[in-house]
Amino acid sequence: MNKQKKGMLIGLLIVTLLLPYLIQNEFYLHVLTSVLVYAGLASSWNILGGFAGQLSLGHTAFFGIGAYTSTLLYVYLGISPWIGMLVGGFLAVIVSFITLYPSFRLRGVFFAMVTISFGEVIRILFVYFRNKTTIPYGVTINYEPSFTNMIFDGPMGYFYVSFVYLLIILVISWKVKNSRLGFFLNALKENDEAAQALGVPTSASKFKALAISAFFTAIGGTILVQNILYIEPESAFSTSISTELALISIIGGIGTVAGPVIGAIILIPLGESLRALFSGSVQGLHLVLYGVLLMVVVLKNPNGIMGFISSFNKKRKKKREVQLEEVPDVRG
Amino acid sequence: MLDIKNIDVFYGDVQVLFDVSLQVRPGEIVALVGANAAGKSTTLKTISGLLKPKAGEILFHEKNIHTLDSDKIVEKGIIQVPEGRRLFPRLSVEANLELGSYPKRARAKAQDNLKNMYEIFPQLYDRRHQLTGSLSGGEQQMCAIARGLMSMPEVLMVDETSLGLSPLLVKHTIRTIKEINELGTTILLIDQNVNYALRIAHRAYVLENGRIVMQGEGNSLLEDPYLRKAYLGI
Amino acid sequence: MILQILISGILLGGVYILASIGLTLIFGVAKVVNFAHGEILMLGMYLTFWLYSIFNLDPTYSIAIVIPIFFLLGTLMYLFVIRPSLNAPELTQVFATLGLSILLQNLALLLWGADYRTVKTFYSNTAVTISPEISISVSRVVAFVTSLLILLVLIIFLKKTYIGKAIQAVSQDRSAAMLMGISVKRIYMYAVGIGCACAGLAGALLIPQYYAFPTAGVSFILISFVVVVLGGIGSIPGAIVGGIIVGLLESITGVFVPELKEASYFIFFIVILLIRPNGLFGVKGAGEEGAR
Amino acid sequence: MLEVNNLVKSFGGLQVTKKVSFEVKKGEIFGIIGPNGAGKTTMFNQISGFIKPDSGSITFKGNSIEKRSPKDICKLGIGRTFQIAQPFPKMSVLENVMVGSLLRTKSINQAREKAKEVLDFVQLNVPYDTPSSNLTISDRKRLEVAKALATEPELILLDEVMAGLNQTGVKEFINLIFELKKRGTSVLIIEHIMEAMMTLSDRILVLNYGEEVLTGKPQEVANNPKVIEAYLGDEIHA
Amino acid sequence: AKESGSDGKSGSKGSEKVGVILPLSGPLAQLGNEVKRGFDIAQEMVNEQDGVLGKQVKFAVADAPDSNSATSSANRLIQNDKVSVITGSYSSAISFAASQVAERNKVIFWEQGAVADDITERGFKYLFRLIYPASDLGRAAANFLVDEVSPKLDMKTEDIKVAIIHEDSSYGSKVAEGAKEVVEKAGMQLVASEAYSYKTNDLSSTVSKLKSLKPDVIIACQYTADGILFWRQAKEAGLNLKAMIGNGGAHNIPDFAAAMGDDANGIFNAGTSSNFNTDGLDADAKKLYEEFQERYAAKNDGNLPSAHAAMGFNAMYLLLKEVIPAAGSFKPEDIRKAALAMDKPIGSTIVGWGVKFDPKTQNNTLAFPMIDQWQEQKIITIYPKEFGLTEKVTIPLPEWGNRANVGK
Ligand SMILES: Nc1ncnc2c1ncn2[C@@H]1O[C@H](COP(=O)(O)OP(=O)(O)OP(=O)(O)O)[C@@H](O)[C@H]1O
Ligand SMILES: Nc1ncnc2c1ncn2[C@@H]1O[C@H](COP(=O)(O)OP(=O)(O)OP(=O)(O)O)[C@@H](O)[C@H]1O
Ligand SMILES: CC(C)C[C@H](N)C(=O)O
Ligand SMILES: [Mg+2]
Ligand SMILES: [Mg+2]
Repeated sequence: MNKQKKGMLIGLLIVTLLLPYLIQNEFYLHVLTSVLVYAGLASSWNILGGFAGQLSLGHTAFFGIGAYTSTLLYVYLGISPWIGMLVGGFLAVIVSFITLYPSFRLRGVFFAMVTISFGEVIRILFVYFRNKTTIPYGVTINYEPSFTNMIFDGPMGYFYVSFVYLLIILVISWKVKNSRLGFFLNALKENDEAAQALGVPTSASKFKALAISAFFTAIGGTILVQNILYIEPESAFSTSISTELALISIIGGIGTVAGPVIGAIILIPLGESLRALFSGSVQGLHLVLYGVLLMVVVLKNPNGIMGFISSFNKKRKKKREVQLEEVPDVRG
Repeated sequence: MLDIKNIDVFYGDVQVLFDVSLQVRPGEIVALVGANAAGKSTTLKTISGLLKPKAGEILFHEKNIHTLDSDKIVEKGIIQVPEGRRLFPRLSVEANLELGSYPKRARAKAQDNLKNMYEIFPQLYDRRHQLTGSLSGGEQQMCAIARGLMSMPEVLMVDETSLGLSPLLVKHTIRTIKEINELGTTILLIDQNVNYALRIAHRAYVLENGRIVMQGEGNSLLEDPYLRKAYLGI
Repeated sequence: MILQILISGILLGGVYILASIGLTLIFGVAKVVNFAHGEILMLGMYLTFWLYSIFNLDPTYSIAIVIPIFFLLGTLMYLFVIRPSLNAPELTQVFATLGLSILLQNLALLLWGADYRTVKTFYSNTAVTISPEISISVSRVVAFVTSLLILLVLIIFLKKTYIGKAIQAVSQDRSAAMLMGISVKRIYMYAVGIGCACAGLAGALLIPQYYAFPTAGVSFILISFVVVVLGGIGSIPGAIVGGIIVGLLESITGVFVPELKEASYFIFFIVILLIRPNGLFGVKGAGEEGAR
Repeated sequence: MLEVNNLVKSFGGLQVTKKVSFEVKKGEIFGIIGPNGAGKTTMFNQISGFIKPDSGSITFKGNSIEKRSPKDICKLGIGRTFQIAQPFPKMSVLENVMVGSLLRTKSINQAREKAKEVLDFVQLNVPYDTPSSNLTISDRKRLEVAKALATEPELILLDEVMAGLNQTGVKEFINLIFELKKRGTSVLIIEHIMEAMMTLSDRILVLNYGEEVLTGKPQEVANNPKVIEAYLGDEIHA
Repeated sequence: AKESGSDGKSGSKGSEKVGVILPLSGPLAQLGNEVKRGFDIAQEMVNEQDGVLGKQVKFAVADAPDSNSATSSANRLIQNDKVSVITGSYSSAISFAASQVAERNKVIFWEQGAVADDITERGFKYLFRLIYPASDLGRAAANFLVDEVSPKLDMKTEDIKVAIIHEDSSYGSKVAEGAKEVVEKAGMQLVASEAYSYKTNDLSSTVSKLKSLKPDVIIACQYTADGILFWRQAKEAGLNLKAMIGNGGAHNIPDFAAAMGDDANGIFNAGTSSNFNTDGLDADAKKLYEEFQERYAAKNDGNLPSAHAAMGFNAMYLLLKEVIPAAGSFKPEDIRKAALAMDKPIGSTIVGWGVKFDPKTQNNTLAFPMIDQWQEQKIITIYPKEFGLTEKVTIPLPEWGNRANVGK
């Protein structure tokens, strides 16, 4: 990283840190906090989905496990969410090894299908076993602000917690990306067999990526639920969380460090403002617009905003010709 | 009948062919030789319509074809056996061959042609139900050539005819190509084995760094000292 | 009761086969991921409903109108969504069609509201009683039989016609297909068109048992993917078997632990895919290609 | 160094490797030839761990490797190329090779230096940052060899790396392989280009229908009537 | 936010925003929009009558299809639209999440229809709920079975076999819990208690199982789609019962009869009613009831309002017409005091309830479910007697195909 870039990053950091003081409106701060959390969640997803090319649509399971573990520990045993969050993270890692790890032999859409199914199975099992306990369907966290409770009397606290969360996951992303592991993941993503022939420990590499990804997705789950103070299986394990995380990464630029952040900066406020502007008028209108915009953005920027930026930087025009080399399994 | 006039071809911003002109007359075998990365495959891809020239034109039977999509070009009777075979890996040998007769011209005679192909390449008959993805490299090459022939082309363009074939099969294939030519198919071929290529070709063009640098009859080029030194290492 | 459960299971399988019919072609054969499949089916339900409530047209006859309209719809979908995403990374298509599904769902909400629209035919809500214990739902039998017929036609289409073969070729190597004289654009357009026509038709045949509402497609989309992948990508008989297995599993689990009905087939699906990554009847060999 | 004993492999009903045995000595260039579909590539796939043999054994430096995974085998010191080149298409040429050199070092910088060295050695004369998907056939082959070499193999398996090269290219490659031998690397090579095989190989194994026809010095092989009939055709030099 | 509703009339000074959070898209959209129709009519009427405290009322509407969006929507209404009251939310999940935000910001959350018991068990100071909790609903259904149905069945109480089926989220499970308690206490045989996901595509195995268990009565708690599906498949399988009692959801909305035709007749529903005998209401409420019915029909192709629209109207009208005027301001503290002081007897609102909030839970203690029966494809209230439209109640349920004459 050169000096100029470093300076820019530090500047960006300071500005972000000051944002709560610049933005007085609590709603905007709340949206900003969502942006941070979702950027962190998507970055976690991106380590498996982007770096390792394993397109998981089952991350909602880790999210839900993280959110539920810390909540139940806190509400029923009085254990601080700061600790519950770590427990949830490890639990998610264990579950991820049982579920996603065996699925690694599948690729692309097949992996995605199996992971969606896993997400669903975990939700269904959760609802089923919940019915056998006295834990209510929806669990409310009592509003008792204190740092140990990870409950704050205003959006400021949530903002900084989310900020630190995002910062940690970004640093880890950056480290992974620029390490041997990053190279290995990139290689096995592009050509599994060729990577094996070069001695790349494919399973171990994916294993590490998965563990990091599941752990931090669970942490994000805790942070989000502490913000909402209410949890229920339907939303904690909803497939739409998985798709949203993938979507944010895609729109920003999958497989890049900054991509998920950019994606969250675009997507979360977009959804919020469409809802704010149009949800009162005609039913469904804001989502019609959202769907249209989503299609346009995804189709116009298939490599995400980051891809757009880098191709712009290199001033490389898109090739118009149909090329034999475009199809991945080049034989020759 | 195939007339390439002064084409320039680019990949993105990079120009690969410079002012290339060549002609193929009915009934000929024309060879295109040149070092690796000279632009031979690019020339064929452009004729097939996979790439569009930035300048120049391509005429087939005096009509422009360089603006057409590749399926239209195939329909007119020009087929390419691509470098690297590009079979449909999860279809059987037979299904691959049948797809060769996709152009309407060839459909009626598909069954007869299939029989012919199995006669020319008996090994394909043995493996006709195997998925081509699991064929050996050489078997794939046979299948690719046979698939091209199934379309009953007027002009058959083969990129790397003998790539990966055993010496015995190379001879067999070269002989087959000659036979096909004698039955009336015009042929434009690329082969790294300049020796083979020039021997069966009526005429040949030499491509270097995207430019035609030499042309002439196959046999006479074989005697050319520059060519012998550059390509045969003699 | 056991016999009744098995019969209901198979008939439910018929519903799932029907729901996944378009997807077997679009996704199974042409390898186009279409997350808007459920919404196309939902639109098929609505069109049938409106034909019924305005012109009093029976769903069975409305097929004649639904098929061409949805073929056209498929063509549009190809032009605006699929074609721009053909050369893009895999996930682009997933999310472009996901965007389409959000759009269609809420367009339906915007245009027709969220009410549940039902169609009553002479055979809806009726059953043939074989014994006091056993009865067979007429509309499910109709759905089952038609879906088998359509699939038979599809099999013949793929095996015997050049367009059918070209669809398979295009899905495996697009530029090689172009070199064979196949118009890739046209073939994809046909495939997506036919796929949508099938989905629309499924909507028409399902509405006598279900109801049209904006999120009607949601409950069918995942299950359709499961059916197609479980049976084996590219294998139409596979999709039939896949559908029946899912139906039976759901039906049987439904007796013992109804809460876990949906989990049962997902688990089965996961296990099968882990043992046989190509599905039950999937085309093998894809895995070995790389090593050559 | 490498010993293959009574190796058997079938696909469905078809036996592709029938009780094949041979040995590659340290520093040797050992060739395998045979008609298309004879089972040569399948042999490579078994040695490198991509396909598990049905029976028989493979030992490398005294370790039995027939049940090991490809990555372990590579770690032990066997590098392989693929008959159909398998680059990482979206990575640059340099990054492609770095994946290989990272096997022996954790440091990205060291790996980069190593990769440059190897790329220069195989004479892949394109800018380091060229996306590998833009390479022509010949350059892909060079890249394929470079990747394998970057893992610092003691034995390298080369599967038709010269196919698609013109005579000049073949000459360059022959020199390259001799250079490898000089450095002490053993080479197991498959090639249909007889000129190359005759010059390069210390010994040649001929396979036909998965069976060993004979193993011998290049001249012995070239003059063997069975080999001529099944593989070379009547005129040796076309 | 975009404001809806009629423009200010002469005499009004400015306008005031009231927040509305409802699921207007997604799987719960049907009834979310129905509640909104009720809200809209209340707003329209109030504004025509010079508004509230002289101000025109405008809605700041937020679509919240799930609990996550409910949180941010509530934040937005409070921070950007500066509302001091949020009304909603029909769905329990949304209510849980949005009321948290309201409570934190000391903004009134005025819940009209979410029934989960624990919504009001959190000790919130700014949350008021007008409807009864789910377990009360389940108890009411079962009590009706014990008190009114079983005497007419000609069976010994301990011989009556009861099955409960319910969807497995918060609404279904809580209702089932309440019903179970009563059924068991009464000494009836509970032969099955089946839960399933409301997203299901098929209930035939549940139906088959029930058929083999031969229950006399089913108590069901289902949403619209699964409710219709269940009854269709019950018909196809020839599942015959002596009584079927629903608990809102599928069993009190017009779509049910539209799908089932005469096969809907004879089913009972425990829940709020919108078609009962208005003689049980006081004069003002009766007038209001009629006006509401008329306005709804005029706006909706002559259709009658469902109970959800009625509850929506009731909640909004009470808030705008009685609570806020009594408070004298839009300040949450004042509204809270006024609400707690409110005491309206049964029969004084258009759904028959009274209003008196429990000072601890702030749940309305005078809300109660009525019992309806489907007769001639219309839902008609039969119980409690003072609200009953007819004395003719058909028990037991006639067999399939013989239900055209239910109630005649
Ligand atoms: N898809 C592509 N993108 C960018 N450049 C390309 C692409 N394909 C080929 N090139 C470049 O175009 C030039 C000519 O390539 P071409 O494949 O036509 O050569 P060739 O003569 O067929 O070589 P070979 O004998 O190795 O097959 C080369 O420099 C190559 O790097
Ligand atoms: N997975 C497989 N399933 C079925 N048959 C296979 C499979 N893999 C290889 N074969 C067959 O085994 C035989 C040997 O294949 P192999 O690739 O080893 O040949 P080869 O000697 O390398 O030939 P070439 O010189 O053409 O590359 C071929 O006939 C091939 O079709
Ligand atoms: C159908 C309704 C009675 C549901 C209920 N309002 C709920 O809390 O979700
Ligand atoms: Mg070439
Ligand atoms: Mg081979």
